Amino acid sequence: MFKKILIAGRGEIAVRIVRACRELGIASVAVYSEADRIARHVQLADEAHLLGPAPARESYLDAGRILAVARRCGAEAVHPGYGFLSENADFAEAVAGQGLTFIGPPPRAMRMMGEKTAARRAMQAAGVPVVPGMVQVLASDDEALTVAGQLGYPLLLKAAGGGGGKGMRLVAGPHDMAAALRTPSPALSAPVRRQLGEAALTVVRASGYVNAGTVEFLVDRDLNFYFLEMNTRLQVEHPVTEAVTGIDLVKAQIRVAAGLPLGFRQEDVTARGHSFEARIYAEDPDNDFLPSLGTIMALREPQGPGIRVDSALFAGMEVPIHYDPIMAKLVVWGADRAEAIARMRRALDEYEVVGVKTTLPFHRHACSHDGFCRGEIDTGFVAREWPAIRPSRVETELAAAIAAAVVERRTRCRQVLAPSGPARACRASMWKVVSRRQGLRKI
Amino acid sequence: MFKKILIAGRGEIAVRIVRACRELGIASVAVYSEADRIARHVQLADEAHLLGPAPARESYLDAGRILAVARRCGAEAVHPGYGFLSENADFAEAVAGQGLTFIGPPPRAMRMMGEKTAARRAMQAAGVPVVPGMVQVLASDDEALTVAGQLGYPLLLKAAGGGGGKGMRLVAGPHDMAAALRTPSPALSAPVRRQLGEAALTVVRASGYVNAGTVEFLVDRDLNFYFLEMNTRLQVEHPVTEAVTGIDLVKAQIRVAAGLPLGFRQEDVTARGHSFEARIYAEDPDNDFLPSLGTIMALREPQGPGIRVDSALFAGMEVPIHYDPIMAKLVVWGADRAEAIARMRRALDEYEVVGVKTTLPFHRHACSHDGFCRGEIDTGFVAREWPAIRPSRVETELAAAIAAAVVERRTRCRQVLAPSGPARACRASMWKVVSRRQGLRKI
Amino acid sequence: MPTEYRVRVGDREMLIDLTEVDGQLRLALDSAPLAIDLAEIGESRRFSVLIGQRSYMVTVRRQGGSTDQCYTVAVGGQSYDVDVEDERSRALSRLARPHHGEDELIVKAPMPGLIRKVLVKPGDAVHKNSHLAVLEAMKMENDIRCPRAGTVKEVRVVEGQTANLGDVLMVIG
Amino acid sequence: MPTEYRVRVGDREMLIDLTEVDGQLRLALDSAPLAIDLAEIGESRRFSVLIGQRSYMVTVRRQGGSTDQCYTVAVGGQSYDVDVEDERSRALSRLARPHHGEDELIVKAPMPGLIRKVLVKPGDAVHKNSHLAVLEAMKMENDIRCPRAGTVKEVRVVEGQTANLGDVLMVIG
Repeated sequence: MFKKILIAGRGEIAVRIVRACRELGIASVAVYSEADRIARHVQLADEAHLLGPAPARESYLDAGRILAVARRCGAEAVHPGYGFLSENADFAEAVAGQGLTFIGPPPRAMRMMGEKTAARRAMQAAGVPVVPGMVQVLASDDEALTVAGQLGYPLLLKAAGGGGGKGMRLVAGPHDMAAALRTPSPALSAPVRRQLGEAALTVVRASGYVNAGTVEFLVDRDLNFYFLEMNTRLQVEHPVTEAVTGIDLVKAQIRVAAGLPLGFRQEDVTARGHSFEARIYAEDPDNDFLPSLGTIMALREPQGPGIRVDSALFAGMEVPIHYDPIMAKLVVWGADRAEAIARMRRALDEYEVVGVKTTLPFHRHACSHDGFCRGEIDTGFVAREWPAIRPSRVETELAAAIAAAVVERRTRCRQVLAPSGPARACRASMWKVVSRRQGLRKI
Repeated sequence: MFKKILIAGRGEIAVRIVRACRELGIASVAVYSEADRIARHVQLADEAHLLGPAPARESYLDAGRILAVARRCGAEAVHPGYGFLSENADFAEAVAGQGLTFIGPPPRAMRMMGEKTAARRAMQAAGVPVVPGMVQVLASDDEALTVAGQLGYPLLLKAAGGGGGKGMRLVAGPHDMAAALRTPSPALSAPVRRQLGEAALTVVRASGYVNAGTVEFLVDRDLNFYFLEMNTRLQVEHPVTEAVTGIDLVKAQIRVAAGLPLGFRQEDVTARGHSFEARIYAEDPDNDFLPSLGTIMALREPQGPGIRVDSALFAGMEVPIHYDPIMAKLVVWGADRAEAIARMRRALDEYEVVGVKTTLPFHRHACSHDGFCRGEIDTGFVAREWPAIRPSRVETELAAAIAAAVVERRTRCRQVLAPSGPARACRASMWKVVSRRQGLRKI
Repeated sequence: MPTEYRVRVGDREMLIDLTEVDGQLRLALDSAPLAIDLAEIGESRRFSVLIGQRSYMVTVRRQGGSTDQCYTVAVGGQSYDVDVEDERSRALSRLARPHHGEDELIVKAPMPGLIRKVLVKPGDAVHKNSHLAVLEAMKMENDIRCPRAGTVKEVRVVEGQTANLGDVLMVIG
Repeated sequence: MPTEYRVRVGDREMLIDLTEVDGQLRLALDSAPLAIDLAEIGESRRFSVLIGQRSYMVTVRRQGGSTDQCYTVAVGGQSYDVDVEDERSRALSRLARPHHGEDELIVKAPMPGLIRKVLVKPGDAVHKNSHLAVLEAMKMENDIRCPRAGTVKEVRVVEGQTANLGDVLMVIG
C-alpha cells in the first residue's frame, strides 16, 4: 500500500479523499492555491503545499506545479478527485512518467472515453446501443439545426470535449437533480436494471477500463436505453452508491491503484435501502441560480441517523470566486424510498448556512413537491416547477423583524452608554428579553 | 399516528428524538430548565416550553410540571428518552392517567424489571440462567463482604434501584467501554449469540414487555451467560444496532406506541457490517475522568462516510453543572470490524471540542491500542491501560507555543497602537505571517 | 431612548415597540403585546427566539456600506433584508431625504464578480434585454441585461474591475 | 517592540523570536529560522498553522483571571497551558517577584463545581490523602484529598460557594 498520496484537488472531494487516506493509514498531502490557504482540505490533511495564485490555470490545473510538489513531498501516488485534471489523460501519463501512480483509469481508456463522439462510435462497434443519430460531431450551428430537425426536440446538447457537466446546457441547475435520478430509480424495473448492468460491463471491457468510472445511459419513455458517455473518474454522487452498497469507493480506488485485490466480487455487492444526494452550491435559487459569494457567518450541518455530509464549509470561510461553486454534499440513506425522502427533508431543515446564498431552499422545496417524491421528474423539472414551489416566507418574517429590532435597540443603547458607561449592564438587561406574562397575545 | 410528541429529556437523546419526530411528520415539543434555554434540543424542536429552575428535581424530574406542559401544548404522547423519568413506572402511569401515550413499555413490566433483584428472581423462575448467588439483596456493608467472600473477586456491584449506570462502580469511566463490548462482540460465537437471543425473548415474554428494551447478560470466560438485568428504555447505544440493521429504533418505538405495525418481522432483521459507539463526555481523562465545565469555544465534528454523530454540542454552549456529562455520541459503521475501527480512529482525529475537556483523547488512544482493536478488553481496561497509553504531546506542543507567541505579539502591538492608531494595519501585517524561504530550517 | 420601531421585511411593514420594565424587555407588535423570549448564543449575534412557544434560530448581521439600520437576518433557511427605523430617525429622514427621479433605474451587480466587459457608454439608447455588461464569477460569464428601455446616464464600472453584490454598475434614465 | 519570547509549554521551554521584515513575520526557534505559515480563520483566534508543511488547527485563548501572558491553546485534540514571556517583562518580573516558600502546597479546584463541604480549618494537621473538601459537579461528589502531609495554612473557600477550575481552595504548609 502507498505511504503518501497527493490529492490534486480542492473542496469537498479533497476532504473526502483525505478521509479515505486516513482510514487506510496513508499520509495525505493537500495542495492549495493562494485563495485556499485556510480551506478545509488544508485544515484536515497531514501536509499542505502551496501551488500558486488563485486562478486554476496557475494552481489546480498546472500539472507541472502539482508534479513538482509530488516529487518534493515524496508522494507515491496522485488522486485527481473530480474536475480539474481528473479526466486529463496527458496528466495521468505525466504522473506515471515521474514513476508515481495515477489513481484512476489507464490513459488509453481515458482518451477513448474523453472524446464523447468517438466513444459512442467505439461502443456502437462493441454492440452497445447508442442514441440513434448521436454519433455525429456538430461542427457548426447550422449543422446542429439540421440534425436537430431530423432527431426531433427536446434535445440534450453536450460539448464533445466538455467535462464536469459544464458543457451540458438544458436548464439552470440540472446538476441539482441528476443525483436524484440515480440508484435505484423508481422508473426502472429489475430486468431493465440488469440489462443496463450487462451493457455497462461490455463498455468497461471494450475500453480496457480499470478503476472507478460511471457509464451513463439515456432511458426513453419505453425504457429503451442508449449509451451516452462514460465518466472516467470518481463520480460526484459516488456516496449514493456507497450508502446502498456499504462499499467505500475511494478506498477501493486506492487499493486497485496499489495493485491490491478489491476485497469483494460483483456477486458480493448487494444493495440495501435507498439513498439520495443533494448538492449544496453557493448559488442563489431566487436569482436564476447565479453564483453567490461571501463569508460564512454561521453554519450548522445536519447530523443523526442516515445522514452523511461531505462538506468543505466552515464558519469564517470565504467562498472563493475562482472555482466551481459546489460547497458540500448531503447524502441520506433510508430503509426505503419514503424514509430516505423524509430524512432528506429533515436534514435540509437542519442545514443552516448563513452569509452565502445556497441551493438549500431549492432542495427543501423540491423534497416537499409531490411529483418529485413520486419520482416523476425529468430534466425540465427546475425550469417548470421551481417558480411555482418557492417557499412562503410569512412564518419566519416575524422572527427576523423582532431580532433585528432588538439588535438595533442594543446598538443604540451601547452607543449612548459606551465607551465610558457600563455597556455590559445595558446588554444584560436587554438580553434576558422576556415578556412572557399571562394574558399576552400568542401567535 | 400522533400529531405532537413531548420529549421529556434534554441533551443528545432529546435531539435524536426531535429528528425521529420530524422524519415522521410529527411536531416535537422540547422542555427545558433555566440552565438549558439555548440548548440544542430547544434550537431544533418545533416548540420549547420552560419547565423550571436548573436542578433536575425542579425541572426534568418534576412529573407534574412536565404533564402540565403536555396538557397545555396539546401533545398526544410523551417520549422519556433515557435517564430522568424514563424508567419510572409511576411517571408512565401518570402520563396514561392524563389520556396521553407513554412511549415505552407497560408500567407493570417496568416495575418488574426496575427492581433488579426481584427481576432476577422472576427470570430464574421463567428458566433464564442468572448469575449464581446474584439474587440476594445486600442490606449492609458487612453482608456484602460475606457474600463477596463466597462468590470470589472481582465483583461488579450494582445498586438495586439504580438507573443510568450511576449505581454501578468498578472503575472510572466504564460507560466509555460498554458500547465497544456490544454488537457483535468478537468474543461470541454464532451459536452463543443465537442462544442469547432466545433467552432474551424468554425474558421479554415472561415480563409482558412491549416497546424497545435491552436485556443484559454477563458472559464468563467459558461463554456461559447469565441474565443480569433489563433496561426498560431506549439504550444509550441504540445507534449501534441501528447502524448494523438499518432500522430506526426511535421511529419503531413511536410506531409501536401509536398502535401501528412495526413494519418488519424478526426474520427481516439482518445485520450488515460492524459498528462502534464512543460517548463524548465532558470529563477530563487526565484528571481521573472528573467532570469538566466551561464554554465551547470552537467545535468541529466529524463527517463523511460511515460516520454518525448524535450531539448536543454547539459553539457558544456552556456545559451545565447540573446534569449527566454526556455531550455527544460518535457512531461509526464499517464493512468489517477493521474498517469500523479505522473509521472510528479517523473520526476521533477530526473531532475537535475546544474549551471543555472531553473523553476524546481517551477514545483516540484506546483505538490505537492493539489489545482493544483485537477485542481483548474487560471492565478493568481503563484502570489498567489508560495510564500507559496516554498520548505523547511533543508533536503538537510547538504549534501551540508558536501560536501563543504570535497572539501575544499581536496583543502588545494592539495595545501600543490602539485605540488611536491603526490597529488594523498592525494586524494585517502580522497575520500574513510567512517565513517560507529557501534554506529555512524545517522540522 | 426611542422604543417604537417601524420594521420592513419583504412586503410587510410592522410596528415593534420595545419597552424596558424591571430590567426586562417587553414587546408589542402593532400595539398588541406579544410573548417572546430571545437569548443570544455566546456573543455571536445568533439568537434562539421563542415566539409564543415556537422555536427559531436567528442570525442578525448589520449590512455594511449601507445605512445603519439595515440588517440581513437569516432564519429558517431564508435570508431577509430588514429595515429598522426608529420613529425619531424616520421623522428626521423624511425632512432630509433628497428627491430621487422616479424614472431612474439603478442597475446593480446581481452577485460579486469580475467585470469582464462593459458593453454600453453614457448616452447610449438601450432596449429591454439589451446587453449592458458581462460579469464573471466562478468560471461562468453572466450577462447583465437591461430590464427596460431607456438611455444610459452613468456607467460606474470599468472592465477588469471587481464588483460586490449590490454595487451600482449603471444608471439608466 | 520586544521580539524574543520565552515560551513554556508542558515540560519544554523554548525561545521564539518574531521579527517583522517587509511586512511579514519571520520566526526563529532557539535561534534557528523555522518555516511557518499562520493564518487566522475569520477573527476567531483560530488558526491554520503550517510548520514546514505539517498542517495544524490551533485555537488560542487568553486565560482570564491570571496574568496577561498565560494562554490555553488547543491543538491536535490536546489542550496546553502556554506561558509567553517577553524578555523585557521577564527581567522586570525577576526583580518584582516575591519569594514563595518552596514547601508551600497550593490546593486548586480540579474542576468547576459547588463546595459541598470544607473538612479542615487553618492549623489542622493533615496527612497524605486526608479529606480536605467535597466538591460537587454534575451530580457527583468529588473528594478533594491532600497530596502530602502538612499543616493547613489558609482555607480560601466556604461551604455552598462555587469554585472555578484552578481556583485556590487551600494552602498547605
